[in-house]
Amino acid sequence: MTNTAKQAEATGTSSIKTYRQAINEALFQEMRRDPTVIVLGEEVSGGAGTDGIDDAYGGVFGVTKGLVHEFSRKRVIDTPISESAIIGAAAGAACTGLRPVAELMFFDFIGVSFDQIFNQAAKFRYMFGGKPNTPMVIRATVGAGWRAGPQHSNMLHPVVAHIPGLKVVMPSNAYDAKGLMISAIRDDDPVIFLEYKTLYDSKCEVPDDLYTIPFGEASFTREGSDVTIVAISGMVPRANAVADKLAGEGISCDVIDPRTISPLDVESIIESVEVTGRLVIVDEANERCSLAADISSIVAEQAFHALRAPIRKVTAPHTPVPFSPVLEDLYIPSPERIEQAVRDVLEA
Amino acid sequence: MTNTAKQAEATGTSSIKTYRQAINEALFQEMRRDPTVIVLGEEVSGGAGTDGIDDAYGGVFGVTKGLVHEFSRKRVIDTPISESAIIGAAAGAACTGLRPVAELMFFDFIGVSFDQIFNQAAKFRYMFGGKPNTPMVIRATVGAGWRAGPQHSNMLHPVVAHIPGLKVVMPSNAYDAKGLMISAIRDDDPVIFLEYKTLYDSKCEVPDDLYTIPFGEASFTREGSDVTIVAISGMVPRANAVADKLAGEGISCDVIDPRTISPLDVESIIESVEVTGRLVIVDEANERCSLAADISSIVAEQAFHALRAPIRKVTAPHTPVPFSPVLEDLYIPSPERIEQAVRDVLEA
Amino acid sequence: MRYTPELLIEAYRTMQTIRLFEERCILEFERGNIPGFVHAYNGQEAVAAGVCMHLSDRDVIGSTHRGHGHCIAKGCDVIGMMKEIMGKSTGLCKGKGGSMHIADFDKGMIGANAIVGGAPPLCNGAALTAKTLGTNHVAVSFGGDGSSNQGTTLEALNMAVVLQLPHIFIIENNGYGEGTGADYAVGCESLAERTAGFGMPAVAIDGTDFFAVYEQAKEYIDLARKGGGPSAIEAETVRFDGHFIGDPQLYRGENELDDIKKNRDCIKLFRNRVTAEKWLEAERMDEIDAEVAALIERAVEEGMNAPFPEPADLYADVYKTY
Amino acid sequence: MRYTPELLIEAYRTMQTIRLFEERCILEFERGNIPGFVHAYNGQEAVAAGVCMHLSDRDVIGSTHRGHGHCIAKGCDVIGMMKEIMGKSTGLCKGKGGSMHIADFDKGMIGANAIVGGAPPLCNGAALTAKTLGTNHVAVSFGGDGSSNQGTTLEALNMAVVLQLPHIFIIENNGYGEGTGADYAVGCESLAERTAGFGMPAVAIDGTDFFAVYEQAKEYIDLARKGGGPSAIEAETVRFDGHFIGDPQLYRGENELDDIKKNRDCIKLFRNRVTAEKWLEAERMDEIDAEVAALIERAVEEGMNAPFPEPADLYADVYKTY
Ligand SMILES: Cc1ncc(C[n+]2csc(CCOP(=O)(O)OP(=O)(O)O)c2C)c(N)n1
Ligand SMILES: Cc1ncc(C[n+]2csc(CCOP(=O)(O)OP(=O)(O)O)c2C)c(N)n1
Ligand SMILES: [Mg+2]
Ligand SMILES: [Mg+2]
Repeated sequence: MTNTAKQAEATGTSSIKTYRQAINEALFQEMRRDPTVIVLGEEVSGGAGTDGIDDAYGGVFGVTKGLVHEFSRKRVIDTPISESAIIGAAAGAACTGLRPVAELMFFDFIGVSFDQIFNQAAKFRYMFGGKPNTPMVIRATVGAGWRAGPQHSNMLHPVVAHIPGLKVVMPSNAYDAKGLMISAIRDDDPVIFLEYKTLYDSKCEVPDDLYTIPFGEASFTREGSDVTIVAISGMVPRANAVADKLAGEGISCDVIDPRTISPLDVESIIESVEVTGRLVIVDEANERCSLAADISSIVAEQAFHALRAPIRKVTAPHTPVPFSPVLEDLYIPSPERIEQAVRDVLEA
Repeated sequence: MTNTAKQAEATGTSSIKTYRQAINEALFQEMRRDPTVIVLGEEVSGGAGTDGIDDAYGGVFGVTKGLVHEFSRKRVIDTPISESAIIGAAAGAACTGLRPVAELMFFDFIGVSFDQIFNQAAKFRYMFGGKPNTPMVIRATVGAGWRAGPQHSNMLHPVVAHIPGLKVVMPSNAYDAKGLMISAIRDDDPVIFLEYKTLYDSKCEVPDDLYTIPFGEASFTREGSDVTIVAISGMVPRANAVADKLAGEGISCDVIDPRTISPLDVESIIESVEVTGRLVIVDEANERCSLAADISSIVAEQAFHALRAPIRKVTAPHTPVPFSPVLEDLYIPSPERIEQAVRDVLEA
Repeated sequence: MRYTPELLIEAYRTMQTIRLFEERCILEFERGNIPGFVHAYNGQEAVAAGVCMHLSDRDVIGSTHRGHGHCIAKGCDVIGMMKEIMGKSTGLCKGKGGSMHIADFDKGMIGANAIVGGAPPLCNGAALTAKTLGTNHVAVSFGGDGSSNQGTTLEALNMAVVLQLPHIFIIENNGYGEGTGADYAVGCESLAERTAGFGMPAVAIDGTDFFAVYEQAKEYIDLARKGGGPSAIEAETVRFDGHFIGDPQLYRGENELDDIKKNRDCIKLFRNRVTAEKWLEAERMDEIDAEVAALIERAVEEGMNAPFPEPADLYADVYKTY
Repeated sequence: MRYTPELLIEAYRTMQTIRLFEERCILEFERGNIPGFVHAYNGQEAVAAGVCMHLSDRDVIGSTHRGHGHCIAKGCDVIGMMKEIMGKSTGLCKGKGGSMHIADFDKGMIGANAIVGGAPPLCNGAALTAKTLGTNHVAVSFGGDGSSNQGTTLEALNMAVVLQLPHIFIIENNGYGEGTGADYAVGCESLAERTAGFGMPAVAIDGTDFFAVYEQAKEYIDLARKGGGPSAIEAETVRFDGHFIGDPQLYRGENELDDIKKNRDCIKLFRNRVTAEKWLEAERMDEIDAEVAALIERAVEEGMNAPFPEPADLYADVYKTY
């Protein structure tokens, strides 16, 4: 379904908002609506136990700014630097009656909290025979481009998309971010909500009211019939730019943003490939055992006879994220590499 | 290269050994050869601080049995239940002069040690400009079939194969286990060495001497020309059994055991598929963002024109590992499912 | 403290149910009726019983790989437990969890946990629910001496203090983590003191003495209900069986098992005390023994007769919706 | 203790190098010459200097996101550091690491660490190397008040005691983890006491007093060299800049920064003491200031002129062989 179609669903006023503001607004509105929603993590307010002001950060990227003033420290909880304890607290609270939104700050910090994510929260429903709901959201920022170096710039979404029991949401614009966050909070399973760092200031028209975007429904951000491009998170704007450029040459692309990668809207991708016969997948994660590989393998299995050229993946190389800006810029799939891949599949 | 070819390399005597014994022998022989090799982990000896005997366990699967008697507690180090500290100690020791073999017991415990694996050890060489070697091995057991329930039965190798800087080794038989362990210990990068639980008692002829098996060289455990089967770890014996059965019907299969999944011997797989045009991948890991998807996507890209049928993946479903034996047996790819997949690709 | 006969009978019944349940698990395991990997709680009954008697179904506990005793003390149905441990579809977790993953949310039992140190962070969460919703419920996490060295446990201690959560940490020090002595793996002299260092009340007690456990647990649970925050009890206790059923226990000293079974059997000690004090008659306890034995017998029988899951169950309950 | 002029000059030079290096980083960051995410160490110089003066290149340190001071004190080349921080190919890590990931293995500096609590487990490993090979080298990990609540740090403390590793844990308590007060995030009264609870000697000292740091570090490092095992120092100190360069520091109290800069400047305090005691002349220190300023100037100049990595470097050094 296109964004235009989705936007029609939301009634009432709207205005231009950043990705950051959209998520912030979703949190405000859901916390107002439902008193069991809480926010916890490091610096979600900031300033606890200091002589300065409350809300000194409002999240290190400012996404939770202002919440503490309306909802107090009872529901906006700064924590020690103890990620296992943060995720564990969220999971334990979720299965006993709250709807916590836990912030992991940088998703790279799953390293010190992964057990509570994949072995605990993700498995509760299954291993306990279907009884508990675990309605929790883990928010974290992903991606390179911020010159934050090897330990703060990874994507890592393939790691969590691999895990049964988790849902994984990766909005690429402010509109989707708000609707998906509201869905995530209302979902009864653990949801990993990944925010792409360099999108925080990107803007678009966002309804002022509450609205939800269902999981597992891709959005077609461009429509065309020559090539299908599936792009993830921060790669969507890049894919759109390439599609727009190629449109000038008469090459028309479907650009598909899955929006949630678990569940994944396989149907939309297959439908598109049935028409175009050509697929390029753009994802910033490292290439091995990746989401790009996953989508490629699904399409190659389910749309085998429609494929007119080998599928091309445009991903990060099999290297850590380098610090030096010149290398970091090469690490992230560039518009040039995406364009080349599109041309390759057209020529093959 | 086939096992027969490799075996020719080792000279001297050999005898029938179990997978467990083969790894144990590799540890003994390498520790004798190189005084910087140490073993650490929970219960690698067992009995520390008790009134009973040393070596009370020798590893919970008995793989490190006897080492403490020859090498003493100085080099065979029982630790507290602190997996981050275990892996961290191994990584810190590795980059300062030792060659530690750390046992993580069940690979499911990466959840409480993942940062030290993926964000520390794996990245040292790259982020520190190529200077340090980090020659460490992390041993752990993987796989279902042991009725150990949802938190002790996962594979999880796709998670580490995704990470640049790690090497991932998954032997499927005693011969490979010994040679690969020796290579792993001598390797100057962090190596994840994954032992398949229900293979510990499997046996074959294993040289008594030291020998190495290079990383990134697949083994063809069966040779044929109709279908290529790539099988991982504990799935290799199952794939072999299916190949043997089908041979009776005149269907001949290449069965490829990559032995190391990072690096991966892409060349051997492609070569085989160029001949057979048909590929079945058998891996017990969950299906999403998996190694099976990875191999499928690589082959679909590099051997596109050779493929005569859609690639079939035979994996675990997108569920945790259930405890109940009847369900667990359905969870693991069965010979029946493998056989069906082979027939499917032949018919497509 | 005054102990009513009702309370004593309840305590005795709980402990004896755990004891006979575990002894029977060992037998059924040896007979091949229980698959997998089972860690028996016998020897430690006074801890689970003494703590959980203060808790309602709305209070929450989180447990360990050695969780049967905590489940029984918290009121889980022993027949449902036995079915679960046998992998049957009518088990408490539909056979999906097994011995190391029994939970019963209706009883406030949010899970055994096969990951050492898994429960303390989760119980902080349950305590956070109680605090946020303004109930006076509490959370109790059980963990062993071995688990006390796991980073997740240690983080959870500090977090509980910082957020002043109604969470009581029970450290069952049975002297071993698998085959490693607590004296070796715990670097400090006293786990209670190390825990107190995090900024919460913490004491060590004799965990084989039901009355010591009961009284200390009451004090700390009451404190937590009144908003007094977290606390910890190190209960010094003994494990009668191996780390897992089938463990050859080579790490035990000579006569160690005989000695602890003779001198540190919490149920014997309980019987001695209540008969010496004339609080209960031996006959009354013998009656309970018979009732419990019958219950366990029925659990095994129903367990054996219960159906295994259907193939389609493999795919059920991964998500609520997907 | 007797302090030779040579030692005092070395101490002063180290501290002043760190101070001017950080002040210049702040400037170059604002000018856009340093990309990313930089955490300045100014204010805490006495800790790095007082500890590292006891260490040789064969002793190992592990550091934090706020690592420049530790690097300089351990002898890393400041020009190589500045190039690294600017992302240049001739930087200490070829521009791959940046400010949060500087290492120099030849100097025994095994890495800044952008993961809070990353270093303590690693330094256990370095200490294990020393112990296993029977050298008398030691390992020192630096960590902040915030990092003391991370499970990895807490696990490492216990492991160090259990294995009796020559590892000195330095806890730099600058009162903040990002914008959260240590008084809030650390649940106990005293980090030194909490740490001592793990079974190692641990004390709190004034971390703005070079001499207090130097003397306490000497005691514990000597102890470790002699096989006395691990220990910990909580150094109470102050951070002069924000959590990161550019931080608006809204969590600071009124006049807080003025106050600490006036009264708790470790370099001022050092100068005051050594001139009052007549151990060094002010002129000698002024000379050093000039030398250091020239060095920093040169570092920036060379840094600016150094080349960026080549595209092919992206793929280099992931593995030794693959
Ligand atoms: C994270 C993790 N590490 C290791 C194990 C393996 N393991 C299971 S129980 C156990 C010992 C636990 O000791 P303790 O906490 O004292 O509990 P006890 O068995 O004595 O009840 C170990 C090491 C595990 N399950 N999880
Ligand atoms: C595991 C992890 N969690 C959170 C962060 C984000 N972070 C970076 S520095 C910091 C504060 C650290 O405080 P402290 O240890 O006191 O060191 P200081 O900054 O005061 O030097 C935080 C929360 C991180 N880098 N790693
Ligand atoms: Mg124990
Ligand atoms: Mg600090």
